[in-house]
Amino acid sequence: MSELIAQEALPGLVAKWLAQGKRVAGPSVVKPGYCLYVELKSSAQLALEGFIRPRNSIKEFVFPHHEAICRYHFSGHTVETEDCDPPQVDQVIVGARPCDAAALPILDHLFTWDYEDKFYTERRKATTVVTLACQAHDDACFCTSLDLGPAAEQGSDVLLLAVPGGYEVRCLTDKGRALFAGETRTVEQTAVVPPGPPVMVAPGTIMAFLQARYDDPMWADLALRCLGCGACAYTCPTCHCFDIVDEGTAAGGCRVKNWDCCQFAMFTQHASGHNPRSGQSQRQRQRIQHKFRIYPEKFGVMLCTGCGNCARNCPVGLGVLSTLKETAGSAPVEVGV
Amino acid sequence: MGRIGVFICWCGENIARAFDMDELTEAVAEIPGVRCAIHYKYMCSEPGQALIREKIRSEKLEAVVVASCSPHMHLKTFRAAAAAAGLNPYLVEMANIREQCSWVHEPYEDETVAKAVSIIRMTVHKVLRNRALEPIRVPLTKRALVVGGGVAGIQASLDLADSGYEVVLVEREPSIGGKMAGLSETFPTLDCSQCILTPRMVEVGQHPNIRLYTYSEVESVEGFVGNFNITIRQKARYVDIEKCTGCLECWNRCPSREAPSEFDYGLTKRKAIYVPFPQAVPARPIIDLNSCAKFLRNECGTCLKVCQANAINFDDQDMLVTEQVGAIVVATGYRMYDIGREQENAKYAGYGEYGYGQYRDVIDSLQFERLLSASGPTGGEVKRPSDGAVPKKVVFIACVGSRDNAKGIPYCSKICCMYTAKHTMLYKHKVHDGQAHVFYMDIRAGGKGYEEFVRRAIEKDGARYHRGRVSKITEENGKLIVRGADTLAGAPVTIEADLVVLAAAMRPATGVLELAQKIKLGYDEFGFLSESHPKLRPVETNTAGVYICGACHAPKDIPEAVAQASAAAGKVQVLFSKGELTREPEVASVNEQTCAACFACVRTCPYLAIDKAEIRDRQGNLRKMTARVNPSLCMGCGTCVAVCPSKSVDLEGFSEEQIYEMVNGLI
Amino acid sequence: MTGQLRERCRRLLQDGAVQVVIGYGVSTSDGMPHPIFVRRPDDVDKLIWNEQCMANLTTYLTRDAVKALGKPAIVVKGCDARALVVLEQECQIDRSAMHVIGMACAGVGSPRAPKCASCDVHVPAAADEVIGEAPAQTGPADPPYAELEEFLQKSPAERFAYWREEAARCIRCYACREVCPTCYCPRCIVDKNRPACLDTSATVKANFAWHVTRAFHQAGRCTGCGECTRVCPVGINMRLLNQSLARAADEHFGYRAGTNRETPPIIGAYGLEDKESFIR
Amino acid sequence: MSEDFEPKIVAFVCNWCTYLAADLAGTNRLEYPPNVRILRLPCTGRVDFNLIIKALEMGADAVVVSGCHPGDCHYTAGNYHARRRWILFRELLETMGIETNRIFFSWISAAESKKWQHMITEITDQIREMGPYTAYHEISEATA
Repeated sequence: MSELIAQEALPGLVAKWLAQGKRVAGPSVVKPGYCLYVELKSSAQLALEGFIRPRNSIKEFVFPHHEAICRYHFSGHTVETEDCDPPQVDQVIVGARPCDAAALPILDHLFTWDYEDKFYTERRKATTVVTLACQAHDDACFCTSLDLGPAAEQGSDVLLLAVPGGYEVRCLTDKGRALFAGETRTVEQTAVVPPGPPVMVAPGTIMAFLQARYDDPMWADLALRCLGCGACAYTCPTCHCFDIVDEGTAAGGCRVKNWDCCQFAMFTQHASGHNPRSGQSQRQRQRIQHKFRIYPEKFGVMLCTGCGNCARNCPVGLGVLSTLKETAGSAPVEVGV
Repeated sequence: MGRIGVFICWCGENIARAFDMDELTEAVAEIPGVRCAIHYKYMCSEPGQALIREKIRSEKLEAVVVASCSPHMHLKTFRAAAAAAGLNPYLVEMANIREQCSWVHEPYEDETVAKAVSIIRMTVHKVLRNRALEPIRVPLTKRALVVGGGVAGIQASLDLADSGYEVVLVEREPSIGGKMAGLSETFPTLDCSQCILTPRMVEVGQHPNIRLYTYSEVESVEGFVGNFNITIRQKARYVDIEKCTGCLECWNRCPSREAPSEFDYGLTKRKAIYVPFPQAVPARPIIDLNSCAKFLRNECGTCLKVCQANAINFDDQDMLVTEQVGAIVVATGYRMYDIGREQENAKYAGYGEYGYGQYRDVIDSLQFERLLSASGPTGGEVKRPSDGAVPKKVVFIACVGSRDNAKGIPYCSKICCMYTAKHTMLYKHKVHDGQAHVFYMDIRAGGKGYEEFVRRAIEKDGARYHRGRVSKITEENGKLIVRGADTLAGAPVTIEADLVVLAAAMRPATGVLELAQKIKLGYDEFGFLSESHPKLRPVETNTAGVYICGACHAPKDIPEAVAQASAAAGKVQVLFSKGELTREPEVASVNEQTCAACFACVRTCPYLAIDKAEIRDRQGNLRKMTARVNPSLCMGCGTCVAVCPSKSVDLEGFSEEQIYEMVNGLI
Repeated sequence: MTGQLRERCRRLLQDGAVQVVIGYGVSTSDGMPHPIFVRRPDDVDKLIWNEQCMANLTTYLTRDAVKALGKPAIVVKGCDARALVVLEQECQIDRSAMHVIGMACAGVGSPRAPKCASCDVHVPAAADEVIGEAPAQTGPADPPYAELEEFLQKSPAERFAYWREEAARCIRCYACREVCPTCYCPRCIVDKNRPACLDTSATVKANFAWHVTRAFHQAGRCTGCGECTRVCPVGINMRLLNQSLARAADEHFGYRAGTNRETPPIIGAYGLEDKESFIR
Repeated sequence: MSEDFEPKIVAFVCNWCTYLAADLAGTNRLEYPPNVRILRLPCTGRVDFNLIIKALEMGADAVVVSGCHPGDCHYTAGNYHARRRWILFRELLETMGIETNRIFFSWISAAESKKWQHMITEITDQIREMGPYTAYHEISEATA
């Protein structure tokens, strides 16, 4: 037995949520060949087929690209500052991929472990994630290598699984049940989920390998190719580094929290001019070490969901998977190519 | 840094007429960073400057903004005042709320007050980013270049040479002397022009400190104040003036005589090899290519044969010479307005109706000077160019071209009234039974003894002055029928004259625009060179180290030209009096850390002030290339800053930060 | 052509003529050719050449890590080779200290990259050697700025709305800057904060200013390799902006970037008679 | 347009020519509307395109850039460099749809105070007619 909604009902639901004043985001083909998660102005923008996964991730809606955290205003010789509160608007992310949804619990660790970043947590509470299970995958996908899969439930409030003529609806949390209350009808058949990509790298061995090979010259050879742009980090569902900068005019301005990327030369540039990670090889090593050793050592979970965005968006075809294969690949584990 | 003092000037009532000064000062006091804002009637006066000094000390100000007139007027004054109080002068800026606000906008209107506050806020934002700077010390070449060998150029050269400085005098004509050498007597004292000029010319010719380049032109000017690099083109004279002994046998024996004499303005012909005029300095001949048979038809060569000193050299070539000088005095003088129909510039128009160039007896005033001059074509006797008869009735027409918008010359040429009166007197002294008529608009005789001079011409020498314009001149059976009007008599006037002299307008010398562009000098719409400030700095220009004097600046008579020449020489002496030159420190500098060494700035710099430099570590291996600015060459134009993609080069005084903060404060 | 390329590179490496070959190789993950750095003769078999070799490898010539590898041999297509001229004019590379292997190219990318329709450099100019023959001309190349001309048919308001939309999507990952061979500044203007000419936040205003800045820095320098537009994760068509300036340089000053070493770059030079009709 | 709209005009002028022309306009008491804000730079060669964009971002409705006539530049070539950049930059602005009829370039020598007065008056009226540059101001206000 499973709950079902009709194929065309979903856009109707989106229109209803929009009408209720909710902020709705989902995949949309903004240009031929470019499917991105965007804030939907109308249900027509929603696209659910014709792509493996959007090029960006849903982190934008819980951890926005730029966000004013406090405003200041000069008047005479005094400066008035006022804190900004995150917008109190419910939002629904519909059509998210499991590897996007699974990223949210991973990020929860970071934004709550010592200082509760209310900009993140407030948005996270107000967000309902309606995940759509994958029907297909490409060479870049490796969610299975991280104990996830095409129908992984981590981080989702509702999981939709495509069935002929509609979607099976699995409400996983109260938020999810509230959202889909009364919208579904019970039917016999349950969805059949096609298998995910083969396991390519074993997480267990990666941490030990990275620990041992910190000063290995392989990083230098590997990073020769990397151009130091932010395409991988900014489209990665789990990358969460940010920079705080004041932007304003003589009349006043605001303190803004912006995304930042460890591959940029300026990321670790000291005011003295010294840069502990001046070469691209150190930065590439840092990215892999942080995702697959440093973060797991601290929070017990890999900082990656195997979505493959880094490989798809990398101008020179690097990405995390190929790096792991070329490095950890030499580790003694069955590696399917 | 936030202790800014803003001093708002009333400027008498020039500024106070547009604002409620208390209200404005309160608004300014609110600007972030302003420590104290006060207003005072005359900030540039001694008490005003004392107020600034006192406030700097008492309020421990870190920077000063004076809201008053244009920085071009008193920035130096206020920076000096601040320096006297121990504040670095480059931490003083001016907010122009007079020329660019109170004088041009509606007084007491909200927008005008808002604009003034906005201008002051912009300047406060700029000064918050100013840095304390020290002037750049630059070595100084204590030699001067004087361009133009007329009376002004001669006077400036002699003053400088007499004060011990070397002078390079460049004169375009074969001899120095300029227009004054061709005059007869000069007003108001009727001194003979040659008698007072020739000794000066000889003195220039023999002065040990003056290096004279005649028949030469300035080819190019590089460098900057204190360090000019001048290239001079010594045009080919075809006579070696070192070897030539001045016997002038070649001049006597030369058969060709058809070229019109430039010195006599075409009244006579001269030989192919000639000395312009008897008192020429250097008194050495020159060969004119266009009329010398040797060059035209490869015949004759008499001069070569007769010259014992074999100083004649037919294959002489132009020669380029370079001179290092520290200052330039431009004294290029004037030329007569082309009274004939076609003009070299469409802005101006000629007088077809006076028949100049058509009737031989209609001449201009310089030609008449030649007729009056003892060394002139007629030996000083007044004879008509057409038939040589002594004219019994001569009509002088003033303001030919001058004060006439239709001809493109709205200005008054200042000296024509005086020399026309002089012409009537000299004519009377030479032709006792002759009658002079003068058509004039207004008599301008404002100099010392000038008015009395003109009264004497009218009352004692009987010149008949008609206040009115001449409409047309026609020639009927040997007589020139001058039709005009006499507005005081209220009747038309027709005079049958034997000779007509036109007092034409003064225009800047030909080629002065090209010279100005070589020296980077400003000029006005008529081509007269622009002084830095008509009252405060009349002989200086906006180009440091370049001074102007004489008619190249504006129409003026000999006394004024000589006075300006001495003033210009004085200014050069001030410049040379210091051991070295201090230059404004507002120059560019490169952040060699972030410079990408693409050298777009090196390509862009008009002064070649930026070079490619290497950065090597202690072991000597090359770490990176970078651009590097030579502060003594950089003039602070900032073109490199705008062309640098990574903004690695910045200009002190107009830095990126300052300008962005100014845009920030504007709106 | 892959075989010839491998043979040439093997000999170059064996003779020690070059220390590294910067070429295209297939990486494990997605079978697409990506830049690789071959330093041992027997690794040359990793080198391949096919119509998917899109990257402009000349951008690596200004990277310190790559310079440290010694004298390179570099594989270039026609559009990439033009960048070598620009880099040399701007004193970033010593053309004599590298060996340029030009590949005759009939067009890359499937579907064919937009730049190839109007390509007139099928055989790279100024290469030390060329592998392969010029492809049979299948008809005249399209006019170079067709895409721009068509875009300019829109009204200014429509164009502004279009770029406002593109700017809204930009996430400032700077992939366009990093792949571009002519963007080699050690510290980009966008990374400077005294003053902050450009805000680092990805607001519409700041993104607009960023794209104006990036595009104008390509005036007379962009060689039309189209990499910036190919690699943009959010699909911003920067080729239009580059074409706008390339066309301006072509029409006003008859200057095409990277085609003639002798003519000085147009920014930093000036003409006494530059024609214009808008200065009052 | 609403009559109470007062255009904001930013003028980047060169110190040697147009700034002096503005001063001369003051000395001659040549009235012109107060909407323009004059910013003194050493030379038009110093004006880089970022400044124009920054002025628009700050809410300007029109930008004027003016300096010495070609050939008269105090630094010999600043205005030539500027002209070349403006020719290219204007094409880029056209492509981006920025209203180039709000960006004015001119040569005004130190003597042409009347030309300065007429130009500023004409531009102010023209912009008052066109109204504020709302399109650009919207993207400026749309911050975080």
